[in-house]
Amino acid sequence: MDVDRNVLLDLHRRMVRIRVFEEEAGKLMEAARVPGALHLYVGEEAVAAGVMANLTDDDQITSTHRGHGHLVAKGGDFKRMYAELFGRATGYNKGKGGSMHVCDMEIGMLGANGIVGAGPPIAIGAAFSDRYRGTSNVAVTFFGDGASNEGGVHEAANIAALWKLPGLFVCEYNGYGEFTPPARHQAIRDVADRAAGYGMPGVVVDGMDVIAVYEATREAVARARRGDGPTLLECKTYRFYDHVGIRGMGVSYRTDDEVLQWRKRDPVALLEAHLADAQILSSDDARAVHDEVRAEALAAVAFAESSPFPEPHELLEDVYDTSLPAPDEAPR
Amino acid sequence: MDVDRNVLLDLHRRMVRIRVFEEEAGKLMEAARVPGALHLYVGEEAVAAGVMANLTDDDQITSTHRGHGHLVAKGGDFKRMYAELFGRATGYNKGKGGSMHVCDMEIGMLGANGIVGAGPPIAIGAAFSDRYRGTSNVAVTFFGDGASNEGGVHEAANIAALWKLPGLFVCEYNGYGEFTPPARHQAIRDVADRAAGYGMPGVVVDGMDVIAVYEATREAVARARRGDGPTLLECKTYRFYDHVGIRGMGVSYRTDDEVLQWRKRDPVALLEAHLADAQILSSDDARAVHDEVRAEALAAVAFAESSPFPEPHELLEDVYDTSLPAPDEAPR
Amino acid sequence: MTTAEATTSRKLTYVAAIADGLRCALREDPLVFVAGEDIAGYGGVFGHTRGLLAEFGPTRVLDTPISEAGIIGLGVGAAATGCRPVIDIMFMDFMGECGDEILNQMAKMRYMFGGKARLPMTVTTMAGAGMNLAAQHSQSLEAWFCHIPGLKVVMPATPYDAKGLLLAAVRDDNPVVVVFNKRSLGMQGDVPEAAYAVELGRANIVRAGTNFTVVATGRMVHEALAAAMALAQDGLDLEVVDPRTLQPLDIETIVASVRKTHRALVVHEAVRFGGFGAEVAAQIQELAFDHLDAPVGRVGAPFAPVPFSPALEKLYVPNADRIAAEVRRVVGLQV
Amino acid sequence: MTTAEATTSRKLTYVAAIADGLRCALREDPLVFVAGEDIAGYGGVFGHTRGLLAEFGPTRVLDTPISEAGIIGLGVGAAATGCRPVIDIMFMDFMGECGDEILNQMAKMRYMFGGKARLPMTVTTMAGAGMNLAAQHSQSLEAWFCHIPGLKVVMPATPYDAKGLLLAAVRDDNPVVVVFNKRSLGMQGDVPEAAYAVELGRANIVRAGTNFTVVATGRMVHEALAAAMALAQDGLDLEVVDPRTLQPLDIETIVASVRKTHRALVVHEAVRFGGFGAEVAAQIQELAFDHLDAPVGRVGAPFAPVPFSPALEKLYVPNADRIAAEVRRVVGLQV
Ligand SMILES: Cc1ncc(C[n+]2csc(CCOP(=O)(O)OP(=O)(O)O)c2C)c(N)n1
Ligand SMILES: Cc1ncc(C[n+]2csc(CCOP(=O)(O)OP(=O)(O)O)c2C)c(N)n1
Ligand SMILES: [Mg+2]
Ligand SMILES: [Mg+2]
Repeated sequence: MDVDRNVLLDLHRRMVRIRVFEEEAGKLMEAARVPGALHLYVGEEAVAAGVMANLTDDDQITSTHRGHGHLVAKGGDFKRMYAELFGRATGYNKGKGGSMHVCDMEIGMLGANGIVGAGPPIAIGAAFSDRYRGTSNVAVTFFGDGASNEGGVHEAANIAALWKLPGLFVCEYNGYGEFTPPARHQAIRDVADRAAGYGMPGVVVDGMDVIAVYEATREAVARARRGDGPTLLECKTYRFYDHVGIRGMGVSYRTDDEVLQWRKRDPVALLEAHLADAQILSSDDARAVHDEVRAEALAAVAFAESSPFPEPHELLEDVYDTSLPAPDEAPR
Repeated sequence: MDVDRNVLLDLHRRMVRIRVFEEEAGKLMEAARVPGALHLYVGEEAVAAGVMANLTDDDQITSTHRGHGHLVAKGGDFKRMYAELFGRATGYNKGKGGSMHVCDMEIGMLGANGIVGAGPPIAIGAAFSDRYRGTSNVAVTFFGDGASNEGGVHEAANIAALWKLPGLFVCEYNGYGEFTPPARHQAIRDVADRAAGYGMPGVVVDGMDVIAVYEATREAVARARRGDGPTLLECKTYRFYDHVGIRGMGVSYRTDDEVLQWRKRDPVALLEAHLADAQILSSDDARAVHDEVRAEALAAVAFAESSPFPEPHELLEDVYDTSLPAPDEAPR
Repeated sequence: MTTAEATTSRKLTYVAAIADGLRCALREDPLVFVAGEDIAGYGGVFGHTRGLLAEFGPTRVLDTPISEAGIIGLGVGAAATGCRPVIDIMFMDFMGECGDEILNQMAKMRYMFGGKARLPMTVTTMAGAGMNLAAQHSQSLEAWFCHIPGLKVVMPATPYDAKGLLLAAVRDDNPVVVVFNKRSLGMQGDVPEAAYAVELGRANIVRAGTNFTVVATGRMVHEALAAAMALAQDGLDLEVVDPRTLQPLDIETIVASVRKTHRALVVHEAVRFGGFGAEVAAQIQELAFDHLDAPVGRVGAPFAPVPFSPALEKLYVPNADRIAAEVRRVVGLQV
Repeated sequence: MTTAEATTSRKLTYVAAIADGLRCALREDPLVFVAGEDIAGYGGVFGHTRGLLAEFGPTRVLDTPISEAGIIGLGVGAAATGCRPVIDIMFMDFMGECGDEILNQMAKMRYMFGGKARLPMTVTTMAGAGMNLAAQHSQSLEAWFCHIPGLKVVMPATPYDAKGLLLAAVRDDNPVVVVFNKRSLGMQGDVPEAAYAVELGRANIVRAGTNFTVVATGRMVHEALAAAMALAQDGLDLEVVDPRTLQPLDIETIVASVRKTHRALVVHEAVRFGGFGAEVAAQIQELAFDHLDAPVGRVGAPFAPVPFSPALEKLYVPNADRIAAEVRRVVGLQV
């Protein structure tokens, strides 16, 4: 493997940041300290980290309903993220978006999205814009195995391949769409099999192996930046927690054993074992990273929870980008 | 070739019926004797004829904006078809649908459709229903090369393959979507390449060769009836006339030479040459079929043109399937 | 008004009433099937299809891929060829994903075909805000569907109506969009065990009153009733009318009420501008102009997407207080 | 009211005015691009983009695959990252194909993101019946978009407005849906050569009158003017108000007119039930209640899909006669 030591440490840090952020977020939700529903990324960290380590702040991503991990990996700020989950004015979206819409336009994170399959059409717009404006940026879109059967994903993939847009389609194949496995969503085993039908390469990687994801992405991103068009990169991964929250809604749709088997391939643990073997990071040092990140997370939670809620006047602001008042001045 | 002589004569008749129907329809449109716009099927007859010769009246099809040929081949009645084009009460749709919506539910023709790509999702419903109701029917959907990039086509193909529905996806690859060639719609050459991405077989045939279409369909329909699921059958064909009408809107988007080359492979002429060679139908006898059909067409046009327009009260009828009045009693 | 047979009745939640309605529909007609995302194995993310797979099996209760256009198309094709499908679109917010199939296929096929197609099809969906689900999981978009000829639209306010309107929708030979409210799921009410239909196109006077008419839909019916309680001490005796079926609308019942009370307010959860309430207000002023002592008022959501933060969402969703305040305002405007 | 600079003006058709507007937009801002189905090589099936490819080349004027969701998404992503896209949806009837991208992405991104996204994006489309194109190529669906916070909606009635509202839409930093009318394409009118914007959110009093207000949108403005001519001999002096921008609506101008005339009729091509006219009528009766001598009338299409047959379609599409008849009816209802 020709992956630089600093890259490995960077990948590790990104993954730990996701893991810790999500563990704390999950606790907040289970304790009903945050409103609404959270879709946690625990178990899938290698995908976001491996992809994002190849991107700059000028490269854009579109995300999914399961978007915290993407924003964290892209460089998102814990304080503004937690504050958003708490619905506070200090949040990334001033409390107006919440978990399913967290975004950071400044680092090219074009938002989590509550609509399954909505990211790819937006991402091709970003990729188009990247080229149109003469940049060498790329735009990456994440979507799930379940999402792959939405029409918009098809339309976007076709346009991207046709126009050789500087894009990357990352399918997060985590074995479920809500509570339904891919076998009851599609007759194929690999979503990447669809790439040929658009005229783009399709690649399947082990989504629990962050180095594999990193390397496959590196190649695909280089290809995109060269102007050779998009790639469909499918990462086989698994979500350790439930579709929503940690323990979910109490109807069993997968076995404990299945979860256990996958947990044996915990992507963070896998990388840490490798780093220890390679004497790049000892397990103590790894632990220290976790502790440091956890301290940051707890401080951010405290910041978030003590932040003010948005003021009532905020309700009607930001609908439009002008000083013109919205048609209704006040709710009634 | 193991195609029965009677089948060949049947294919011939179906094709001639389409050709003659469309030639007359085109003249009517150019002479402004019928209202609205017609999308003619001339040049593509082998596809509809070759497919439909494998179907019974209980098998359903969904069609496109270019739907006359499908209805004629399915056994549509000239009188009611022309009357519909004329917007008369005696038309298939009582004048309410026109060219883009002609249908004959009694012979399983679930309508032409003004929305590109709208047929496949409806067709899988028919196929589902065929199986659900315990029949051995199949449902066939026609869609264009241009339509293949609509999201609904993707969703329908995936569901059909997943559930092994008794369906057939027929892509009429005629080299254009309106005025834009496939090369500017998609990076792939064959739409059939997408079949693998759904887990169904994809087959490409010469859409100017009715026997090839017939045989490929026979296999695909048998497969569907056996319960082995759908097939994507792509027929490479060409429309001799313009996107709308005969001479179109006067902006050139293809060369005369291109049209000429394709016209040398006129599917009707190709079959007639073969029938003559094989001494199944002499050119005189073929001519007689044309003449007979033309006489029927002209009589049907006369019937249509002398038929009454729908009465004003018709305007608000058929919105709902009850005796309840529509909310608005009269237009105002 | 309703055809509920004499039968054992028991308390059920709104969500259980939906499941009960689907169960009755599946039992009474073998041509009925139910398809949607996560509605079989999991019983629906709202629990409104729980138990159906076990009773009716996977040929009649189907999990589908995440393909809203595909599954509405599936319903259209199946309905046109003899089935009586119920297609579930998880959140009403997702209707944009199957916009064409509803707008141009399901709604229009019969008319375009000169009456030769029959589309006995039901689309069920969940609307409503107030659960911190933000802008893409909280909308009430019934106005879109009420504007489309060929569709019928119902919005059940109670467990009783949830079952009864649903069954009426399934039995109807036209496409009907059934709009449930996700915040009502836990609401309790009497629900007969037998299969019964609440007739489509008939409004329900849920509270008789003498001097002010409130027309409210869906969950807002209960907010209107709470407002009526609060206003009673001010001498305002509200009549609360629940149209139940928005399309076709029982305007006669509404207008008769206004002719009696001389003042009216229309309430819904959806955005006020261009909402269903605009149509009701426009019709009331047209048909009861001489009887009105004050302009017809309207309460709805303000002109913004649904905000996530509880601090904002509670200002966003109409409630009893806002209804009461608006009633008072209308009364104050009286000529 | 409009910012048309002193400039040479010449007669242009409505369709040429659209092309001229797009040309100005492409010239004045290199971040503007135009994408849609058959709009480049062919110049649009309506001819409204003719000549643009030749002048601006294929990087700025793009034929797209037949993928409405894909291309609206393309616009959203491009707009959010610094471009100023114009996306053409050939017929307004096809909006169902990109329903989600308009409803949940384009309209809401800015708000959901707490104001951190800018969506300077224009969607152009062609509405209107009367050309025997049947139920899926003739609709006027503006009511859907007026109901969605985050969108602006304009409907130009004249060549002048077609260019000016289009340019205003492109220059606006919000998503704007520009609804042209396909039956107006050949209409002639004065169109300045310079780039000019017709301010969004300002109604236009196209005919001053004293004793009856007609609010009409799009092509109906001309039918209303014809009705005004016909009614003049009856002593009815119609004021015709064209909102031009439906969202945000300039209700002040409309209400000021009604306060003067005391009677009003709202006219549009769309289906009357649940149409934009319902909102206008509801607001007029609310804001000018004491000034109304008769209920606000409404003219729109009846509750049916658009029929194909000319014999039926001519009864379907509102026209001067129906407007005049309805004005007379409203006047007859006068208190
Ligand atoms: C258009 C749309 N349909 C359905 C849903 C409901 N929904 C939310 S998440 C989800 C499953 C998505 O599965 P997948 O794409 O595999 O992502 P994962 O949750 O596994 O990360 C569904 C069906 C939605 N949000 N949007
Ligand atoms: C959803 C939708 N988008 C666009 C159109 C406009 N339109 C009508 S026919 C057509 C081209 C279709 O091309 P193809 O599918 O190849 O069929 P062909 O006309 O070649 O038979 C287009 C874009 C439409 N009717 N519906
Ligand atoms: Mg998944
Ligand atoms: Mg084609």
